[in-house]
Amino acid sequence: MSSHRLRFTLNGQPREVAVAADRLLIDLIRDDCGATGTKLGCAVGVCGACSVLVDGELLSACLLPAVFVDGRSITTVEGLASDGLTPLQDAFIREGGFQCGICTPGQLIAATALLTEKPRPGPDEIRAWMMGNLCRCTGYYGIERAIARAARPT
Amino acid sequence: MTSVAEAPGGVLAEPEYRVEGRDKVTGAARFAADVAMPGMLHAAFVASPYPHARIVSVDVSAARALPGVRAVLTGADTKPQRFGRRLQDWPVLCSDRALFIGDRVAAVAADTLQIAAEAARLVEVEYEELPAILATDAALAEGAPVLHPDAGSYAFLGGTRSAPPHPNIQGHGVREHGDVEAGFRASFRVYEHTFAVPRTHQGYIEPRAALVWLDGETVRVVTTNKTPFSLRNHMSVSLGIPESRIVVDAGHIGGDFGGKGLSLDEFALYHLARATGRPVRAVTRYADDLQATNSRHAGTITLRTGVDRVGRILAHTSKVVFDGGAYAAGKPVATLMPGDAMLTLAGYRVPAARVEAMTVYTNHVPAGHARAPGQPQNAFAAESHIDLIARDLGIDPLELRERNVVRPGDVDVTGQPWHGTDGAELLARLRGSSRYAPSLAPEGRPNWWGWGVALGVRHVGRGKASLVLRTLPAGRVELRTGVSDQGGGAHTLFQRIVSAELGIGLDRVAVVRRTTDAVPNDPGVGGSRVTPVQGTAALDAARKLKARLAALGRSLEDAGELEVTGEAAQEAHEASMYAYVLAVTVDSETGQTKIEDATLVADVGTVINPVALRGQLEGGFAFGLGQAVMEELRVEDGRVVTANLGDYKLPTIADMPRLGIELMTERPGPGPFGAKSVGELANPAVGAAVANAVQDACGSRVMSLPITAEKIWALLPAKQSR
Amino acid sequence: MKFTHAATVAAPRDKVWARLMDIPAAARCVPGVASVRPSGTDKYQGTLAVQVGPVRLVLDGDLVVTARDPSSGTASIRADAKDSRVGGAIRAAMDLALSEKEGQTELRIATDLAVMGRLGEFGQAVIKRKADQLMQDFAECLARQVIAR
Amino acid sequence: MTFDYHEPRSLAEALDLLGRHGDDAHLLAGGTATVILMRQGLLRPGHVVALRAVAELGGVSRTADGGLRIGAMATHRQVERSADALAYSPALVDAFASVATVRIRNQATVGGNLAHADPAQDPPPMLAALGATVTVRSPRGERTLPVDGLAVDHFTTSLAHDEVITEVLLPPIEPGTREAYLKFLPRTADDYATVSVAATMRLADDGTIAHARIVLGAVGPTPIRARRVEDAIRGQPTRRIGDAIAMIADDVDPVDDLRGSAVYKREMARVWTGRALAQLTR
Repeated sequence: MSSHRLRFTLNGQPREVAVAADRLLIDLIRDDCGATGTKLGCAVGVCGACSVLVDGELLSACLLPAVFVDGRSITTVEGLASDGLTPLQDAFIREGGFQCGICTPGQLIAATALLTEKPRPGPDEIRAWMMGNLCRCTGYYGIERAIARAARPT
Repeated sequence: MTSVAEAPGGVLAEPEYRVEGRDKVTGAARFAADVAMPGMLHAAFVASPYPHARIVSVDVSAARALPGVRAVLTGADTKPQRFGRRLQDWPVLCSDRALFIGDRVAAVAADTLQIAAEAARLVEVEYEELPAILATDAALAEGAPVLHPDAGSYAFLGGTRSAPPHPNIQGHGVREHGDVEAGFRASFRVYEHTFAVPRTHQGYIEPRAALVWLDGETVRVVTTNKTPFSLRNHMSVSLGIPESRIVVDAGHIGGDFGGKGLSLDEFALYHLARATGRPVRAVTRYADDLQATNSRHAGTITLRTGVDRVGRILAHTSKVVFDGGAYAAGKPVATLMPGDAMLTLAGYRVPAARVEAMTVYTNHVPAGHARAPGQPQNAFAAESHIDLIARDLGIDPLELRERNVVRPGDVDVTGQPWHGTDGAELLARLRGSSRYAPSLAPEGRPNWWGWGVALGVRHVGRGKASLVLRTLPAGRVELRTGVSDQGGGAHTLFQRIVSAELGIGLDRVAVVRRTTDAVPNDPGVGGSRVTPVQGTAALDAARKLKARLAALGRSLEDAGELEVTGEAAQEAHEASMYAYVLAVTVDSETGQTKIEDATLVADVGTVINPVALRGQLEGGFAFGLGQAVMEELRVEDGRVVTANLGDYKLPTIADMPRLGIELMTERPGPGPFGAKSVGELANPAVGAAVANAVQDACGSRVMSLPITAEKIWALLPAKQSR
Repeated sequence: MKFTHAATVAAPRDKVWARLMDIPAAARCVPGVASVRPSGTDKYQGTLAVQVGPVRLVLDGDLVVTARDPSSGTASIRADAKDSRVGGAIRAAMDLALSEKEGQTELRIATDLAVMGRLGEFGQAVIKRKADQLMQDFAECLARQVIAR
Repeated sequence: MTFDYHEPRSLAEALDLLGRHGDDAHLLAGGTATVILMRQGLLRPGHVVALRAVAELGGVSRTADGGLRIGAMATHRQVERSADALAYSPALVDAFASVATVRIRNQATVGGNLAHADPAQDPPPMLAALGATVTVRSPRGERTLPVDGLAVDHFTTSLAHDEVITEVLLPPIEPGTREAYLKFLPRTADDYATVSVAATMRLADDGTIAHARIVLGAVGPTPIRARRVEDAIRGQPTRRIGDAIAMIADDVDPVDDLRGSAVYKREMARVWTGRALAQLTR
């Protein structure tokens, strides 16, 4: 098995890690970097618990070979707010955007990507974008309210 | 014992802000799979590929020889140890026979998960395949193999197991009241219908995980189990270790929905930790969680009901046969059935009834508990049955329900007087808040738009709990509890109760969860228990602290170090009701349904956590909708073939219809300030509401869950073309 | 999963029977079967290489004739094979029946196939179609071989 | 799962690696399918050759003749968001946007999708209906083959082991042609199709059908071209469509699975083909 030295940034911090060829991004983030905010759910790219941003692009860390992030910058839930909470994070708390919280890191990452691309998404746009992030607790109503609240002009 | 609202104070009107909210939105909340220890090993299991097989031999030499492998254990190392929530029938590792595809035969601990998985592959097991029982009637047929010939030697926690009428029966019950035969004789019509319900998975997004290590003489366990004190007890009994030497740490749990009261890996992990002297962690592959843990029971439900000319129920019999799978270990109830297995016509006045239910051993994946155990199955059957009766009698289905719904003091299907929601009031509210207007179109003349109604019943949780409240400097208090956070909002509930009772700001009440060694015994999360039981204990603690302060003549600011234990023993038999009206459209060519409108009216009593309460109802609806229209843990030849979330579909945000919720808050419940329970209140009746609306729309009556487009299409009276 | 396959051979039943019961030769009619050698009375050992999409399997295992009745032209065969690299196994129980009609012999094979282990997590529909194909090829090849003799 | 990972910078280098490692090498594009198979232990190559650094395989752009070129390593999402792709055919964009979820579309590539040959995928039927071809390179040179015919069985293509898809070329669309992509999802919004239909059609001045191409997904081991229906309606007035689509039953070859029985899928193939064609003649 070949080994590869990767240089990347995780939530703004430069990292250098040697990984085996078969390492997946989810394991690089959680085990090698100790950032356990990103969760592993279904492991087949369906549930979205492992959603991360790679150079701003929304991806499944459970499906992405770690070698693909060499030279790129990764954002996980731990890196969303530099200080305090983002309006989206705060809205998730106030609107019941989560219950158990296991899907929440992925939901927040996906919704952040959505709001970057469409700062004022309509309900259909929220649903089309967020359908890749499963939540078993909320029925999604609170998530939709939270995203709409965060997108509301203040 | 009720604690009716004594003006709970302004706090309950304040916006709710989850105590663990910040941790959950920043990634700081720690779940079991997030915990790593120095020197930690990773576990993998060898699973039986056969539904029923004798284990002839197990050769672990190749697995042991793999570099990085630290221990390989087989059933020979763990027998005769078995585990379970009530009946301990599930072997830690199989030693003589494997009873379902996925049953664990060997366990490996290795330096990495990859090595452990590779070693598991290298374990050579020779099996002799045995005839498998893949249907409940086959289990009870003459000459069927007995799956648990040594059942008499299994531990049964907290009592003695009543002898089952057949060795392949896990649990069985019959309940009768009134003169059933006379009721049927007096009936104008007698209706009998049989319904089928599939296996479903709880569908939590977090697969099970556990980490076990030995800390001197103490066994330490980090787990996704939502009942840590029970797990401590199970481990103590199974492994022969005193409870005082077991510490269970169950913090944030990534969804439970009933499934995570049963632990599987912790027992073998203990042996691996002991064999290696290292911490050992297992994180279940989601595919294995679907294939080999404990699902909701599949079953067949036959209901027979006699009614008079105006549709009043006179007599009822039912037979519920659930496929319990290979082990009964997942069921915590002494009957070894899902809690509501015998509640086949819940919510109605039933003067005479004979109800029979059973769970049967098969060589399928074991069945255990899932959100409102037994209710979704029985509610689908009963509420479909009632609708069929109404339609046959030419009575508006909602009106038929109005004629039969229980009111306080009525005798219900259990033969007991009803304590709980006034059903008539609930249905009146439902009529008022929905646009319900069924077409009652004659069969064969569908209009593709239909209305469906269904009602549901769930008990308010019972049990005992205690927790500790102590003072902190600067007029603050801290509540210490063993209740895990599975998402229901327990800790925020406690904070709001204590804050309201003490009349202090929310910011002055801290809630901390502690491991099993540091707090009093707690029954865990489940059974619609947290608000009425643990919530009452929190209120009791606050009241005791108030009394102590009054006795000492102190204020909270100069209280000094005080500590009180709040206790609750909530035994009132009380139940809540809820009902749905759904409007659906059906595609005349494909059978595809779309829910156009949904209204839920729920009797919730006093609202303590408004956001969490709404979330439970909304989430319960979504949970019910998934199991109504798309979810089925399909098993073929004993094998679960929906083995990933690409095939076992859960609803997405794009699948959710508009939902209007109306709360009934006037009638106080037995919980703190008059609160009731809502965690299992909204999911069970959704299936029947959909089935009823579909029939109203197009004439197709689907007698099994899930209600798929294809089933509707196959039943369309005339396959219309557009 | 269960399948039934049939092929009609323009040859008398005895001839087809003889061919069928020459297991090593008959087995070569399954595409991908490498070698089949006797390993005991009515027992054989063999290897089947099969590709299902990107998944390449090399199934090693045993074949046992569990019943045979020349008078009725029926036989039962059980095959157990596994791929230890992929961690999957198959088990097939086949009931073969020959019936003669107007000088033609119809071969019917009823197969009950189980796919086990990780292999079973690969789409069941795909596996089913592949197995279906293999058995149909087998029946047709056998028919051709008998005629060719 | 233990392999050596290679990240060639050029196609020549990639072909060289494929030649050197023979069928012990597996190409890796976006990875959405391959990673799952490797993780399950079902795919165990000794060498993985990733194409992500081969710049010449990227891009989505119009061709000089008015067609469209999609580089094999373009992601689904790049096609979905490409103004050039939208200008070329909105239905093509629909087909790519129908695949799974945003996250998957950000990772999965067009070439990887075609090489994976999953018969339930959305883009191949639409590409085939538009008459797309793929350009394939190997040490023996370059060849072009139609997308319709690239897949020969479930998850199996006609490509040799050392051949690499470099691009998909879509021919210019004749003026007046309309296209549609419909996907039937009876369970949930995120699923493989029970049946999908891609169709293109052009009417002659007299209102008869001058051109029709219909390709169905998820109802056979490969995308299925509904040739009988196409033949039956070509040159005919549009009102003949209703009768002709009944012939779809002979073109498709569905199996029972979690997304429906073969019987149901056969009927749904007819219904959804009818809907697609109705949309094109409306």
